[in-house]
Amino acid sequence: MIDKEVHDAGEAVSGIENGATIMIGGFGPPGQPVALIEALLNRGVSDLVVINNNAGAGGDAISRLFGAGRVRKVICSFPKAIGSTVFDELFLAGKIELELVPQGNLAERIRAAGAGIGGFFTKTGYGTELAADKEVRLIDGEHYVFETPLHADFALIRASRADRWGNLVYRKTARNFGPVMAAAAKVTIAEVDHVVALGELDPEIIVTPGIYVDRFISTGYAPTNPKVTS
Amino acid sequence: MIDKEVHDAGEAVSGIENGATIMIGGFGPPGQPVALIEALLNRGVSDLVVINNNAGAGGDAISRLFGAGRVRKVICSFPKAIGSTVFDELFLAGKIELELVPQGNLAERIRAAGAGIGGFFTKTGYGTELAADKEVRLIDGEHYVFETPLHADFALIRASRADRWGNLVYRKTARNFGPVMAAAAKVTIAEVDHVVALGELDPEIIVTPGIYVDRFISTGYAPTNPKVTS
Amino acid sequence: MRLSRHQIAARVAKDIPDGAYVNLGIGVPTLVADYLPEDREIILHTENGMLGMGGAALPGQEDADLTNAGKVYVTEEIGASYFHHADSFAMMRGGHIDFCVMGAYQVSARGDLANWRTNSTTSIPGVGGAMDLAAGAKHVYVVMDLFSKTGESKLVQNCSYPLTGAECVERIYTDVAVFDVIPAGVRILEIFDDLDAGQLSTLVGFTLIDATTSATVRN
Amino acid sequence: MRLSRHQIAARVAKDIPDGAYVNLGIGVPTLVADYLPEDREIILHTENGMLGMGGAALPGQEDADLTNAGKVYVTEEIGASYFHHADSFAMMRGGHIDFCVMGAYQVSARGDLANWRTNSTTSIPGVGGAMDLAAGAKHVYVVMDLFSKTGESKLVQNCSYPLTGAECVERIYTDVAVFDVIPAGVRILEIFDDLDAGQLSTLVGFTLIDATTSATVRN
Repeated sequence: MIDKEVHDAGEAVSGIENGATIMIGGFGPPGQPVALIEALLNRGVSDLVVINNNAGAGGDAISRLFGAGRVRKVICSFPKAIGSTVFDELFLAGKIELELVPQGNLAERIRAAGAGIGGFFTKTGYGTELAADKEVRLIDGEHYVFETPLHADFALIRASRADRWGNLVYRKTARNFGPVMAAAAKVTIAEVDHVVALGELDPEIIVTPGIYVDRFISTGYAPTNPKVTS
Repeated sequence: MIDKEVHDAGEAVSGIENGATIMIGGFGPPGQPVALIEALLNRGVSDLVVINNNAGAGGDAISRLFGAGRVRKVICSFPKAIGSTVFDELFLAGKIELELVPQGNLAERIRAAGAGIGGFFTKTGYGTELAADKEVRLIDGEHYVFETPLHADFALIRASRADRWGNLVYRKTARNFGPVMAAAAKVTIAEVDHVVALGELDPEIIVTPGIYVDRFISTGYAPTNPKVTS
Repeated sequence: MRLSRHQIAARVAKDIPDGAYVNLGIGVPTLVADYLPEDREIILHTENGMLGMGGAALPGQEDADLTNAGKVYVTEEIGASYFHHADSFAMMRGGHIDFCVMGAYQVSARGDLANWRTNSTTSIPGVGGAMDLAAGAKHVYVVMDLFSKTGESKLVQNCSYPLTGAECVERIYTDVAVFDVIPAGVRILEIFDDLDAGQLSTLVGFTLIDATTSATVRN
Repeated sequence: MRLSRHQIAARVAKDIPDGAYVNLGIGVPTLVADYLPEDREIILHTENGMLGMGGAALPGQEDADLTNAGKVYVTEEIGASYFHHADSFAMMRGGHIDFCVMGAYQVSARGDLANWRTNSTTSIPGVGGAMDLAAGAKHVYVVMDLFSKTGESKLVQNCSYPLTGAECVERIYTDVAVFDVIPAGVRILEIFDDLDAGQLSTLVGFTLIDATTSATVRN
């Protein structure tokens, strides 16, 4: 029998070692797996490469990973955040590497990794410094830049509900990077608000099929008002 | 006010001219927009390029397009069908062109067109005659083949329900090529069983957002037993 | 008279047609939503995975899982849909968004856009979805003050700041005038301030094409 | 004794572990579903957009919108999910399907697979999803009769038919024996017929590595 639920966040993040490349879901707070990030912090591993759109955003769980010196490199589209200085200080002191990626390239490169694509040509970034030194190609009269897939050892994502097969549904804009990250990592670990009985999720509405989920925890917790989550 | 529903299939396919490249949804019968194909047949246009996974399958609406001599070229993964000879005879007589594409490359090339991708590298087909003369590249020790996006002038697809914005949901395996074709064509025309009031489709379950749908017809008809559709 | 930020937003809103799919950037572009004509149905896209985005959520009614690209809590319109990030950016990059409206540090006479970083060595670079919109939207509209705080024109012959996209901007709405970028150069569509085309060209620093007409409404 | 089609399918089924995600091809591979052990939860994928596919629909209970890759009306298991074609093939091509089981015209000693067309000039070529599975599944298993109707071995040193994929097959289940393709060559895991490894090598036409053991169950 398949049952991908594990008991706690510590067990969920077991196996993550120093030097791992970790995708973390979320666009700002929505979709951010806070309990899993806390568990990762408690696990004490370091030299991590973190892939997250807003890595560095103010005072949240991810920035505590930075503050604790656990992160060697960040791959993201927007590390700036009002009210945050942790990332800025580390970056300006040369203590953290930054690979800045246009957000669509970030999403598409993650999707490519999950889909078995070896690389693709995109118009985004052509003629800018973020495409400097990248292969370019003229296709049907337009300029394209070659981008490579972004793989990870682990993906930590947050969804709304799961069943024991690991089928996931999300809520509103918290869906964001979860579905593509789940497919791009060797091991995908989800944090959900609730676990439901197998069959309770309509097969037509499942966003992430369980094939992409290795294990998950259920927090029993459904944020509907931001005051609750902060 | 946005209302993308049109009155009949003839109006829906207006604007399709000789020489058009047309994607047609469906994996066999599920997802095949029969009323739109019939209207296309009645419209009398010819010299068409048809992109459809099973183009040629026995005795259905698409094969009648072939039989009527309307199709110059077919791009598909599987034209063979038990009980069908229309395509076979035309093909063996050299009266129809065939571009045979592995099914995953077909789906991914259509997806690439809708997503603004200029081309991509895939492992599928490497070392086979379907990749002969194609660009190959060694990426991380594995061989990949370069594939290009597949665009179309029109997409004819079938869904289950639509609202007046053109938001679509599908039923079961009839979803197949509809969502990617809708995004890859200049003009997308859908055939749905039922139109529902705006807001009746849960925003979490919409598969094809209306941005990809130019117009649709409602047949008022819901097949649940194959005897009804044949 | 120069336009206020709200007046610029209102001026942009007049040009968005019924049925359009629109992505509004952070800042003044977001204000455009407040001025969209009531009799038009215009569908807003937010890059973090939604079509049919509504206005800001009322205090106390925020949903923690529903924000816009600026991380502001928003609402959903009837007819809305959600999708994941790769699908959202496929929509932007595949040419499906009719209009995007973005702020800018500089726009060049060829329509080059610079809006993601200055040349400061102590600022943290962040690009977000700006390059995807610049490359992918059908019509890229910019809103900005025409002059910087130190009086330099932000409409320039060549951008001195790093580019977001090359030759992508179609129209520029400013507090002073509205411009179109066309193959022949930059064309003035409307002037709000008490200037003529020649004076405006002098202030901007290169020759602008005058397409203002007497019919032009001067707000 | 050589195995029947059903016995080959049953033999494959024994090797599919609990929790596996499996794609079964058309023909004998489809029969594997009937023999999966009751105490294992195995999730079937069908390329036309479904995980958790159930068995064939009963007569009169077919759903026109629910077929497998062979266009046979099927059912859905509790826990099933649907997705579109690009997502379905991303699942196959991205290395997420644990096992695929396909038929074959020929398999070479290096694991090259030929199963999409013969060299006939009058047949209509069709490839479907075979090349995607060959390139993308974690474990590619083949089921076939070891010999053609004219007695030629379908396990060959080099395929004479056009390839579906190069060096992709891991295991071959036949009516006569089960083989693994390993770097050193082709290894016999089990022999069902009354032959020893040497005799089997002679029939196949090249030297096979003997890994059969006395513990091997001969059905």
